[in-house]
Amino acid sequence: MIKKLLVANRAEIAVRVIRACRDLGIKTVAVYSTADAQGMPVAMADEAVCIGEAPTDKSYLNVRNIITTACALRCDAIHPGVGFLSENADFAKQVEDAGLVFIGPRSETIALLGNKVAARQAALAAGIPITPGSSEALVDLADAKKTAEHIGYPIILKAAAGGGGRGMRIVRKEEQLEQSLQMARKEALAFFGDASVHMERFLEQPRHVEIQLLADGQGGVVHLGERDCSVQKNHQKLLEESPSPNLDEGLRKAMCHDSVRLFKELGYRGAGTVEFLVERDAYYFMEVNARLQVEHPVSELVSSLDLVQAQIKIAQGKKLPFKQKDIRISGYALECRINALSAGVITTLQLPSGPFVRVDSHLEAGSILSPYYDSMVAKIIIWAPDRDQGIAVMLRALEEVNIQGITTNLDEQKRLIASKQFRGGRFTTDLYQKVCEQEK
Amino acid sequence: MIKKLLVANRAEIAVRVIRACRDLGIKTVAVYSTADAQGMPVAMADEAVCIGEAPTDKSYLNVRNIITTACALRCDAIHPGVGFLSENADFAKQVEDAGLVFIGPRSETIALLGNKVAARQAALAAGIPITPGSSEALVDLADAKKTAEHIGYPIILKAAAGGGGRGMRIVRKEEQLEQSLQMARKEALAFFGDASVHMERFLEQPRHVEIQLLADGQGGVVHLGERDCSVQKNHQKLLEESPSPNLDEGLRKAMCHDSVRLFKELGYRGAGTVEFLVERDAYYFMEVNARLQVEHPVSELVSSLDLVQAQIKIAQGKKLPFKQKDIRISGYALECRINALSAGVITTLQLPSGPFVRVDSHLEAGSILSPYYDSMVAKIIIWAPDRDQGIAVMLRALEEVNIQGITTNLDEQKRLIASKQFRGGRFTTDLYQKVCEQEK
Amino acid sequence: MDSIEHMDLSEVLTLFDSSTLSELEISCSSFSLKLKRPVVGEPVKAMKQSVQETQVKPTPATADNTEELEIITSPIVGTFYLTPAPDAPPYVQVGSKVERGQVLCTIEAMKLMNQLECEYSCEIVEILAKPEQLVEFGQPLFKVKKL
Amino acid sequence: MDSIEHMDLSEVLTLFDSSTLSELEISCSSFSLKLKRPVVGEPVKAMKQSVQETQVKPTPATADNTEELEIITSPIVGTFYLTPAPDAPPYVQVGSKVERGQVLCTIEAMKLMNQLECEYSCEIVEILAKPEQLVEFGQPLFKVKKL
Repeated sequence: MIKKLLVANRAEIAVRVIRACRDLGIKTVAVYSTADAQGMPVAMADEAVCIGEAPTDKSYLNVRNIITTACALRCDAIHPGVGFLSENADFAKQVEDAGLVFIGPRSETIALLGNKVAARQAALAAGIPITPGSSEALVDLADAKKTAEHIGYPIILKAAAGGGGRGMRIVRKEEQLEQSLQMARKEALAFFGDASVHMERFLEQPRHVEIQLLADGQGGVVHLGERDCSVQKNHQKLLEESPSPNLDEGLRKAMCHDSVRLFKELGYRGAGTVEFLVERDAYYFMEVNARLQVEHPVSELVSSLDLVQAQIKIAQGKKLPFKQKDIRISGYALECRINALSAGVITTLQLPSGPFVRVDSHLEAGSILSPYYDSMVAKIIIWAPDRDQGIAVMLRALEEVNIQGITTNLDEQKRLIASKQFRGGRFTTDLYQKVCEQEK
Repeated sequence: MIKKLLVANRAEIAVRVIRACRDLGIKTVAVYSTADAQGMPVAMADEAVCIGEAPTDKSYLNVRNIITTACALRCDAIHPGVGFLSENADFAKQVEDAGLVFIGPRSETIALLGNKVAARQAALAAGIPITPGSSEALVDLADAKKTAEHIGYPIILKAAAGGGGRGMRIVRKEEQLEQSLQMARKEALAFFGDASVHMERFLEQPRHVEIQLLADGQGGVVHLGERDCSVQKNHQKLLEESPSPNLDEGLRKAMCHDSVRLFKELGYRGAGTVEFLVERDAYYFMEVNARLQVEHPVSELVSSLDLVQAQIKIAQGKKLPFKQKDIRISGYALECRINALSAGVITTLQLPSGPFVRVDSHLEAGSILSPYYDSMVAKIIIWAPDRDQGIAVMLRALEEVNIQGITTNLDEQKRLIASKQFRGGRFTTDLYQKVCEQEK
Repeated sequence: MDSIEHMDLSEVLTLFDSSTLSELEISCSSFSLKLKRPVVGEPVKAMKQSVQETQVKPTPATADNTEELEIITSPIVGTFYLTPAPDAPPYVQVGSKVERGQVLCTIEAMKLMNQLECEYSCEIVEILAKPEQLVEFGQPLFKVKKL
Repeated sequence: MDSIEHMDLSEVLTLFDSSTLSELEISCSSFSLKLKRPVVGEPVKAMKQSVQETQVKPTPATADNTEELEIITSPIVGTFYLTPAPDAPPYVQVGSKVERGQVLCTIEAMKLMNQLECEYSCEIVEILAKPEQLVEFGQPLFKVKKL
C-alpha cells in the first residue's frame, strides 16, 4: 500500500501527480530546485525538500538527492513524471533497489525500450511493421551504403540510444552518406555515450499516431485508442487529438492490436505508448514511450479514465479492473499546448474554464517562468461529441486566454486550429510550416 | 437560424450562455446594469448594452429595455438564463410577439406550470403521485380545516402563484391554521398579486430529487436521470449530485418515466426539470422548473450533453437528435456552490483546475461582488467513476480554492462534503443543520 | 493638509492606498515621487461598446472653459430621433434655447415614441448621440448650458 | 515622521513593506531611491517547510552585533550527523575553533557517509540543523565566525 509518494519532477506534471495522489488519499513529497521554491508543487505537496540548484543535473536529475529524500521521509514510492528521470532505467533500478516502488515499467523494460535498435527488434519479433532499415546498428560505411541502397533514399540515421533529434541525420543522396554517418556517430557518442547508429527509411510526410496502453504486468493489457500528434514544430508536439481525423478504420484497429500484442510479449507493466508513423495506407512502428506522456489528458477525456491513478494502482500490484471490452472510447478530445516564447514574470494569467474545458497548469499570475526549464505554460484540453464541435470549443477556450508579461504561442495555436487545413483533417507533420511560417 | 442572441441575465449564467453561443457560432449581446459594466459577460459578448440602474426591476427585469435592445441590434433570440425573467410567461409572450425566439418553453407552458395548483392538477392528470392536499385553491377557513383534517397535520400552505418560500406557512396544529392562512394569503397577495393559497401535507425529512429532461415539443422527450439536491440551507441548494446516493432503483425508474410522461402530455418544449420530494419509499411531485437550472452542469457531466446548446437547438425548431436509448448516463457528478457571505472586492481568486474538474464562474481577482445580486462566486463541478472517488476529487478541488477579500461558505462546504453523514449518503434536507449548525 | 512639498511620505502613501490609483508620480521643487500598485487582472477582452456611466439626472460635464455645462443622458434604451417625423424639422439644434418641459427628442422603444422633456431651461451646446441609432441607458444625448 | 529629504532608508523600507505598493521611486536633493516588489501571487497553500535560500558557499549572515558571521549550508540532501559514530564525541561544538579542511559533520545519503569539510578556518557560533534529521540542499547547518 502506497501511503506517501515522492514526485520527482516539477511544474505542471508534478501538480498533475499530486492531484492524483490527493484523489487516492496518498501523501506527497515535492522535491524542487532553488529556482522552483515558490512553485505550485511545493505549495501543494504535504512536504517539500530542496534538492539542488536550478540546472537540471544539479536537482531534477540528481538521483542521489532524490532517493535520499524519499528514504529519509519514509516515502513508499517515486513518480518520475514526464521527462527528466522518467525513462532512465538506471534510476528505476536504484529506486527498486532502495526498496521503493517506481511508478512506471520495470527497469529492464525501460532499458530494453530505451535502445532503438532493440525496440525495433522487439517490434519485429511481435510482427509489427517497422520502417525499412537496418535491423542492427550499422557496422561501417560499406554496411551503411549497402543498407541505404537496399531501402532507398532518403534515409535517416538515428542514434541507437538517442532521442529528441540528437544524433539524427537525414540523407537524401549517397554522396552525403559518409559525412552524415560520421556526424551522427559523433553526436551519438557525445550525447548518449554510445556511438551506435542505425538507419531507417525517411518518411517525408508522415502522420504521428500513437496508441495509449495500460498494462498490469500480470497479463492484463488494454488500449485506449489513438492520439494523433501530427501537428508539430521542430519535432515538438503542439496539438494532440483523439480520434485521429484521417485514419482508416482498418489501420486504426491493426495498430491497436499490434500495440497490445507487443505489450503482452514484453510483459509490460504500467502506462505506455506505442508511437507509429503513418504514410498513406501503411503504418510503421517508431518507438515505445515507456512512461506517462504530456498529452495523456487527451486519452483521459475520451476514455473517462484517470491514467495517473491507474499508474499508481498498477505499481501497487493491482490487476487492471477492466478488460478491453469494458473500455468505452467516446467523443473527441483535443489538447493545445500553450508554450512561452520568452522567460520572465507572468503579470496576468487568465486561463479558460467552463463546460467541457480542462486546464492543466502550474502557474498563476505573478509566477516566474524560469529560463532553466521547459517552456510550457498550460495544457488546454477540451471534449466534444465530434471534431467539428471540438474545434469550436477549443477556439472558445483559447479566446478566453490572457497572458501578459511573457510572449507565447497562443496566436499561432489559434491560427493553426482555425486553419482550413487543420479543420479539414488532411495534413501531415508539415502543417505548422504551411500555416504559420509560409503565411508570414 | 439563430445568428445573434441576447442574453437577458448576468453573472455566471450569462457567461455560460455566451460560451454555448460561441461554440455554436452565434453572436451575442449582453445587457447589463450600471453595477455590472465591468463584468465578464460585458467583456465576452460581441456587443453590450446598458439597460438600467443596479436594482433588478430597473435593469434585469426591465422587459421593455431588454426587448428594445434585442430588436434594435437585430437579435434573433433571447436567452433568459436562470432566475429573473426565465419563468415569466408574460415576458416569454412579449418576446414571441416581437418576432423573436424565446429560448425556453412556450409562454403558455410557463404560465400553466407557474401556477402551483394548475401544475399539481397536470401532474395528477398524468398519474403522478402528489403530496396529499387540496387539488384547488382553498376557498375559506372551513375548507382549509376540512382539508387539513383529511390529510393530517403537519400541513404546509403555499401561494398558488408563488415560489422561493414566500407565502409559505407550516402548520402543525389546527389552532394555528386560521392565523397562518391569513398570513399566507397576505404574503401571496403582496408578492405575487394573487391571494390564492393551497394546502399540502408537510414532509418533515424529505430528499429533494429532480429529473432533468429535454423535449423538442415535437414528440421527442428524454430524461437525463436525476439530481439529488437534498443538501440545502434555508431552502437554498448547496450541493447537487447525480446519481442520488440513496434512491431505490424502482423509485428512480418510476420518477423518470412519470416525468417523461408529464412532459409528453404537456407538449413541453425545451429543457426542464420535474422536482420531487422523496420520503421513505414514496415520491411526490412538487413542481416543474420550466427553465434551465443552476445545477444543470451535474447532468451535463453524467450525460456528456451540453444542455444550453440543446436548448438553443430546440428553440430553433430542431428535433432531438437522440432517443432515450441513446442517452448514456455514466459515472458520478457533484456540484458545489461557492457562495459569498459578504459583498466587496475579491482581492484573490484562485479556483481549481485539472483532471475531471469544471468551474463555472464570472469572477476574477479584482472583481467586485455586488450587494445587489445573487451571491454565487463559482460553481465547482467534478466527475468521477463513482461517488466515493467523486467526493475525493471534490475535496481535492476545494483544497485548491483561495478567495480573499470576501467571506464565503467554502469551509462549510468542505465540512459538509467530508462529513460522515454526507459520505454515508443517508441524509435528508436537514444535513446542513446537523453538520454546520449543531457542531458550532 | 500640507502643500505637496511639505508632505511626508506616509501621508502620500495613505492617500495612495486609499485611492483606486495604480500609479502616482509627483515632482516638485524638493523631490519627485512615483508610486505604482499591482493592477488587478485586465478584462478578458476590451469592452465592445464604451460606456459612460452618467446619471439620469443632468450632471456637470467637464468644463470646456469656465462655463458650467451639463450632460443630459438617456433614461431608457431605444432608438434616438431628433425629429418628431421623418420629414419634420428637428426639435432642437445646436444653439437652441430650450424651456423647461420642452421636448428634446424622441426615443422609440417597442414601437412607442417616448418624448424626452427637458427638466430645466438651457441652451443646446452639442448633440452627442447619433440619430436613428440605439441609445443605451445612461448614454449621453446632449451637452447643454444651464440658463 | 521626517520630510522625505530627511528620512533614512529603514523608514522608507518599513513604509514600503507595510504598503501594498509594488514599486516606489524617490529622488530628491539628498538621495534618489527606487524600490520594486515582485508581484507574486500567493501560493495555493503556505509552504510546508520553510526554506532559506542560501548559497552553498558561505555567505555573510545578518550581523548580530558588528561581528562578521557566515552560514555554512548543506551541499546535498541527507541525514545530518554531528558525530562520526553513535557513541563517538562530536566533530565540533559551539565554541570549537576549526581549521580549513577539518570535518564539521557527516551527511548520510544512500548509505554513504559524506564528510563535510570546512573551507576556511573559523569558530563555530551556532549549530543550526538538528542531528539525525533530514537536511535539504542549501539548508543552514552552522553559523560560524571567520578567523
